[in-house]
Amino acid sequence: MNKFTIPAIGFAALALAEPAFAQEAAEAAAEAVDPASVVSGGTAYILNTLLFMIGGFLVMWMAAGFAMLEAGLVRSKNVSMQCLKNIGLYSTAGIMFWVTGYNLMYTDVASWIGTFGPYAMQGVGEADLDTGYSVASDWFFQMVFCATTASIVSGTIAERVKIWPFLIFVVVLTGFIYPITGSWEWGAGWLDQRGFSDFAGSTLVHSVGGWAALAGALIIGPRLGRYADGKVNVFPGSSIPLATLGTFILWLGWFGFNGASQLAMGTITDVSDVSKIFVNTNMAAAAGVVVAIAMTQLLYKKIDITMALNGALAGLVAITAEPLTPSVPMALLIGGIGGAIVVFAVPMLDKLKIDDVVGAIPVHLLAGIWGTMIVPLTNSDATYGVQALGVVSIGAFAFAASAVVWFALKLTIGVRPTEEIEMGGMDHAEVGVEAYPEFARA
Amino acid sequence: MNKFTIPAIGFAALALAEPAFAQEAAEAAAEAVDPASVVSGGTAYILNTLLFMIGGFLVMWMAAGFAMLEAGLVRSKNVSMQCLKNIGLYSTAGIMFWVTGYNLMYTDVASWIGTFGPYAMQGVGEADLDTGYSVASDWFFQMVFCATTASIVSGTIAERVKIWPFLIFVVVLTGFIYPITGSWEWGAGWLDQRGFSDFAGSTLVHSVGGWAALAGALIIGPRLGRYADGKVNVFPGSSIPLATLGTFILWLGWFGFNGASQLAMGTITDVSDVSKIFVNTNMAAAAGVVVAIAMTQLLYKKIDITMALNGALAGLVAITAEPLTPSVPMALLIGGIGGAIVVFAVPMLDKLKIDDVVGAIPVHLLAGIWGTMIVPLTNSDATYGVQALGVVSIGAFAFAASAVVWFALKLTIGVRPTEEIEMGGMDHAEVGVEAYPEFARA
Amino acid sequence: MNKFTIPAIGFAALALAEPAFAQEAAEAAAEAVDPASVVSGGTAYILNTLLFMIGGFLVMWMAAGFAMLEAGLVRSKNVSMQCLKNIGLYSTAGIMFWVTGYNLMYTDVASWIGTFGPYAMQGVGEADLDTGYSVASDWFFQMVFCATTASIVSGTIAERVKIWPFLIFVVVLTGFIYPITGSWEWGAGWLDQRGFSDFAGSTLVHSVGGWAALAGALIIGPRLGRYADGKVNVFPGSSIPLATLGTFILWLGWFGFNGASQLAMGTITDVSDVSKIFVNTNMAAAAGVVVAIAMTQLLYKKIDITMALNGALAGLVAITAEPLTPSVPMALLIGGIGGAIVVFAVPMLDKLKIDDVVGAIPVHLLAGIWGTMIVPLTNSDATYGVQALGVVSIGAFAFAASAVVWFALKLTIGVRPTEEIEMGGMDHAEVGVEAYPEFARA
Amino acid sequence: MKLIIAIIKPFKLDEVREALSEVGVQGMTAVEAKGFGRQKGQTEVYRGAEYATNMVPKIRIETVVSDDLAPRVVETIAAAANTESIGDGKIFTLDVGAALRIRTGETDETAL
Amino acid sequence: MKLIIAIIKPFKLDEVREALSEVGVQGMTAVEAKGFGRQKGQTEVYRGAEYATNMVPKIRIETVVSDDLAPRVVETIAAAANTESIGDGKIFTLDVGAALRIRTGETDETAL
Amino acid sequence: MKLIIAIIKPFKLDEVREALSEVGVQGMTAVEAKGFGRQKGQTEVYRGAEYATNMVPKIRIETVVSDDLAPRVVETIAAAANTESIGDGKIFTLDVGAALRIRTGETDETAL
Ligand SMILES: Nc1ncnc2c1ncn2[C@@H]1O[C@H](COP(=O)(O)OP(=O)(O)O)[C@@H](O)[C@H]1O
Ligand SMILES: Nc1ncnc2c1ncn2[C@@H]1O[C@H](COP(=O)(O)OP(=O)(O)O)[C@@H](O)[C@H]1O
Ligand SMILES: Nc1ncnc2c1ncn2[C@@H]1O[C@H](COP(=O)(O)OP(=O)(O)O)[C@@H](O)[C@H]1O
Repeated sequence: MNKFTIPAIGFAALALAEPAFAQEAAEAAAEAVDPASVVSGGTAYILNTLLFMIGGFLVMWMAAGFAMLEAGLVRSKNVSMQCLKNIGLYSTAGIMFWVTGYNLMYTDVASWIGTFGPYAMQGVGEADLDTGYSVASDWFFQMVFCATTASIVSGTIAERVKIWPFLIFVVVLTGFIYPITGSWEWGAGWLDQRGFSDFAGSTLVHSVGGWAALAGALIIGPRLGRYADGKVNVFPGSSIPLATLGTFILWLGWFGFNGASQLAMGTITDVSDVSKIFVNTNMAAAAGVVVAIAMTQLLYKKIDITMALNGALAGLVAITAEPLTPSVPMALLIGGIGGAIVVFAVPMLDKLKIDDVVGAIPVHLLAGIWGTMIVPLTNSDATYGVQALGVVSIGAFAFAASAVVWFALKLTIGVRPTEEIEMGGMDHAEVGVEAYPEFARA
Repeated sequence: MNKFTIPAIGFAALALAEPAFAQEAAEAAAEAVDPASVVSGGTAYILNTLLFMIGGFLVMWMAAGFAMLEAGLVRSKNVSMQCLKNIGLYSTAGIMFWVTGYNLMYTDVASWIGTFGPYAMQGVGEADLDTGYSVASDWFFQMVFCATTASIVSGTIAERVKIWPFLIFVVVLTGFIYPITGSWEWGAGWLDQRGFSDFAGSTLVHSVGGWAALAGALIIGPRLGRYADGKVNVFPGSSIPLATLGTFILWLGWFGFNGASQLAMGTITDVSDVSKIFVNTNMAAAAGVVVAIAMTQLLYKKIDITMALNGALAGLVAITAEPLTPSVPMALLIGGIGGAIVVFAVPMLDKLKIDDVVGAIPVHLLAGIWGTMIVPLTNSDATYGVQALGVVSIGAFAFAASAVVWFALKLTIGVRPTEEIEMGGMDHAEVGVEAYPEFARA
Repeated sequence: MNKFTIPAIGFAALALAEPAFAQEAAEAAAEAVDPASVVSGGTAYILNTLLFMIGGFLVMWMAAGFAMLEAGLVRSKNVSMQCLKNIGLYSTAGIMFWVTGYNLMYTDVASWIGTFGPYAMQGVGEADLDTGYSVASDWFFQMVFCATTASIVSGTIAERVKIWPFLIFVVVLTGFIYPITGSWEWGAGWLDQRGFSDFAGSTLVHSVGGWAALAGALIIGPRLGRYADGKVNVFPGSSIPLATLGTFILWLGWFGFNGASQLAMGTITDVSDVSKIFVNTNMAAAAGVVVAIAMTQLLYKKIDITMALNGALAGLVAITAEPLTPSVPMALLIGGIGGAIVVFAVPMLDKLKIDDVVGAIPVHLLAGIWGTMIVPLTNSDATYGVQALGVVSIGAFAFAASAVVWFALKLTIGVRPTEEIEMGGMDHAEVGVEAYPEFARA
Repeated sequence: MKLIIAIIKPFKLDEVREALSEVGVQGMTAVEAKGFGRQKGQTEVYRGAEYATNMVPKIRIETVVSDDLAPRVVETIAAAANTESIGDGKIFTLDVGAALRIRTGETDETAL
Repeated sequence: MKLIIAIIKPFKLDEVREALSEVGVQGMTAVEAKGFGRQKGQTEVYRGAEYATNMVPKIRIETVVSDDLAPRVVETIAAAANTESIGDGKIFTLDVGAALRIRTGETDETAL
Repeated sequence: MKLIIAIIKPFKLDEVREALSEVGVQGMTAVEAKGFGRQKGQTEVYRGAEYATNMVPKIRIETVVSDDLAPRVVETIAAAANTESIGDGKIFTLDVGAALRIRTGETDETAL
């Protein structure tokens, strides 16, 4: 032990003493690998990589969270389909992010787009010391973020989209749309150069998913009979405990989502900041729940559990743009307002006849915008102007690109099943396997 | 940062080379002063913090475990409510532990209580080197323990308590009752000074939750018709697979609960002890299951899965007071007797007309007492007398304080819904959302 | 790499630069603990142990995955029983692996078997520096692998085996059969000396479980009415969302299963390889899903979600024999063919009147053989001949030994319930607790 | 013989069943049902949207009894199922031409 | 009084219920059912094995009405439930001897 | 026409359905039910407390057939549903006044 040379970590520690933003990771880590201290560099490399791996498997787990949340909120005649879409989209996203996604997003990004082609994964025993972490671990971590974006879409447009057009949309979203907007910021593209700040992706991940979902909802239209003869017809979800389980899974996964977005834990400062991010993330979610509970009680005299679940997620999405700099009261405020957004926006969407089965638009799009716009309140490196620029530019591209794809699908292979099939449920027509074959429907 | 005196942590490394008990953590880390090495100190700091974060998210996950276990063991007409209570209590606990909990439990504890007021969370890039870990990670880890205590209560008094009185109780439990008794031991208060030993909280967490649940069960009374005309009426749980899932989630979370209670992994000794804790924790749970299976077979000629699930949890609670020092056979014994306690205590409670919906009193209170009292068998630092003192004093306070709150709620806003509402189910009356709206009831 | 100065790490890095097999861990790690660098040695020890603990709890979580997958794929009248079997087998495996398993598999393995008797777990504060990791963490990690083998069996022979014969079989499988075949390879026995290569256990874990399941299926026979009057009668699973959840849990756990089988993360090389393993593991599963989706669409015009779920697992099993050396395209190929195997093999088994309730034989046995046989394609250290030798020798022993046990059980206490009990469901007869007592069956 | 169909509130099933056994009814069959009548179901709010649950959960029981027992049975059900609140339900009586016990082949009254 | 039993397609329940209210039917009871008739159910494939779902989900509704209202009711249901596609279902009419409203003790027509 | 109501053991449904098709029954409707009769249900233990499951799961099938076919149908069901063990169930026959096929408007015998 005593053989050990002091400067190394102290130095690395200082090097990362300021919050590291995605695009800074490379440089930051590079500094960390101070030639003066290979060992500490080695340890830092290992710990940074470990952070990506732990964060990565936690975010991967969120795919199960979306699956359960959605399986619980759709009607039982579409539950098998929803499960199929979720495991299908996660698989598709993983492949597409390798085929084109990662390079478009991160490799030699020329201001607004990276390089085309599959990612050359590291070989056995290879380690790129300049990065300060294993590139494979980074790839894995970025891939699960990409998959999250696709998961968001499946919920909004559930119960009325055929499997193939859905999967094709996922191919384009995860292989092109998400990586392109991602490159603008995390790929160190033009938005990053303007100083846009989105720590873990309120805009880059959640809003992009939300915009894609909104475009889909508008172009595909509501479920049959949802807004029949002027009134909103309610289609209650088939299993509240599954929806609750899904929400808890997502909450758990979010510690990886936000925490590992610190991108390094090889210094005292970094690991301390990751801890702080855990706290703020949890606080924002808690506030989202409490606000949603209080508001539904006041507005409707009953507490709608599905709103409380959405409230947790809205709080999480809201804090995602900046989970590090807020104090605890600020985190509560940011998350709480996220919860309020859900309670107001869900019925509002119904008024607009936008049929969002699981509330993904309020949760991911609206709370994502809120979270991104409020960053400057706690992080002086960000400005409202640039935040707005990011929200608008990314939103415009994500929405437009998604709309084009949905339209193309609508005009070609068609997106919706026949009315009869939709009435009978997609499980029957496309999966051939009922979700609960033995249970009588009341 | 600049105050960073190298010596500090390296010594912590050595200081923590002996098994660290909860209450010792502070001093241990404090003593830490070896003019030897920073880097190992830095690495130790990172690893200790990482342990808290991993342990923390695993214990957070237990909130989902309680939610699923309880959702599976209540009748379907109360499942949405149970889900709501569980996400509500976890959120409330997180906020209250910041508002008052942490400081009452850990800050300048004057023998039986700490300081009043919100906890000042660490700022960006801040790191308190004297502790040897990030205080935010410690706060997070302690918070999820606090939430666990509240989760225990919701199960026992399920199906007959309105949402608001329940949440108010949770506010008091997590903001005051749990932190106060906690301060006596983990806050280095009077019990700790007497040498009480409760490694991960068989008494401080599980029994306290169990006492609060028992007070509630007695004051609130059983569910309508549960003990009608002299005989015990059975209300079978609505979903065994959900109850099973919840139990597996809790089992998984317990590796964080007990393992990370080692409070350090920055030395070879600490990490080795954490590993040993994993093994003993798993062994105790396994023994609890096997004993419950064998006993229900012998007593009832059938194997009641719900008893097997409770058996696993009882084994886990029993080993929690001392998961490190027992040998494997001892761990099996401690956990196995935990399982036996459940099989005997569950029907006993029915005889006493104490209606414990999920068996939380046998599992958390009784097995918690058993685990605490048996510590001296494997840990010579503990004495039966002091263990008894701790069990009794903490039990007395937790029970009395809880009883006061339940009474106050009963006399003011009232705790139970009307008979008609209870018959019809809380989901209908207070949540407004059925858990399984589409499924016919047989 | 070679630029890498500090001897200690560099040395370890090289030592583990090639895929590490169980038996090599000791030496490898020993080298890692180069006296020239206590610190890096200490840190490496901690990180290696941490890898085992994280991997261990992730694989433990797979027990819940199997429980949910199976609970979802059996009929509701047997769901409680399936839950009971799964928590019972995990508990039994944990105890038996201590009683005899670990020593038979790893202690002084004399070519084809180790030493008999319980494992002497490390004491408090003990650490064996020669291994380079805490032996308790290794024990825990190996134990959950053993339990996985038993989980595989429960699925195939579900709905028609009494609880006690099943648990007795698990005792023999986890206490003797699995450890003995395991000793041949991971215990550094004769197969290892021949150069057999099975990184994380496609053969040692999955095929062995599959062989045990096949022996059971053949000797026990199909469920009543499954193949009545010449045609295959379909018994759809009771809950697709539970089956989906189970699959996602298994997928998550597999990162621990394959990743931690690198057995070390104390060097830059090791941790980088673990990252690469994460990527390949995910890719193989994704390919398995996509292939199963495409094939069922083509063959049956509908996409059978249960095949997609099996496809994911088959992809995971296939890559398990060698998750490190394949390039991404190779991982996709290996996993994709795994998915194809499932789609073809499931109906094939029906033709052979082999009743495999959850598809464990195609997934674990056949995909396991495929994965093992294809290792030489990406890993030049392996040869097709020796791979075949391993597959056949281990298969022969596992199948024969399992068959003997099943026969013995059949002739003594009997394995199946009466026809009437089987018709009425095992929950009723042996558990006494219905899984969904409130829900009407359609 | 008469077929007596009664629609009752779900939580009344046990009481009705016990009451019927006491007056000597040998068997009955119950089915989960939903109904509407005077009692119209309530309006709920789900995710901010109001909706009416038009039909209320009920249990539909039917029992075939001998002509002479029929009146007693109707009274008994009426007494046991009555909560004096809306939605208590209805009892209908129909003629049954023949009855058969599958197990034994016994017919009519002896089959009940 | 007549007992009118109708087997209809599940998604037609609301329309039928509303139509019945309009013609003055005071109450009805619905039950989840499965049936077969001309419409035979389809063959599905589960894990590679074909199987026929012989019975199709239906809703069975019953309502007791006065003799004079009965024809209207039958027409109304027939009109509301008709989709001109196979599986639309059947309507059966039976005589009812007596009716009783549990809550009030009112009998026959007044009980409906 | 006759309405034939049969309460049978759940696992006998398929056999009964096939048997009925063979004797020319064109359609039938089945409902999930619970019943009690001679077969009383068993006592279970849940978490250490004994309880009686008073009612046993059954399937209630009904089919309307022409008067002349009715006896065959009753025999057929009785034969197919018989397990010679308690709980096999009952078959009841009632008169049907009218029948209508919703899709076509065909009535009575032609509607079956
Ligand atoms: N004419 C009817 N035909 C069939 N079922 C009816 C009829 N009227 C009422 N019911 C059933 O009886 C239940 C209770 O009737 P309702 O009128 O609501 O209460 P009450 O009988 O106390 O006035 C209804 O929900 C419905 O299931
Ligand atoms: N004779 C019958 N007795 C009882 N129910 C019948 C009878 N015939 C048909 N049904 C019910 O009506 C439903 C529709 O009948 P079906 O013959 O399939 O369509 P359609 O009436 O349009 O020809 C069947 O699924 C069954 O539930
Ligand atoms: N009088 C009755 N009215 C209506 N249903 C009856 C009657 N008697 C029996 N059942 C139904 O038939 C089922 C079987 O009758 P049970 O007496 O148990 O067997 P068994 O007919 O072999 O004596 C009962 O569970 C119940 O559903």
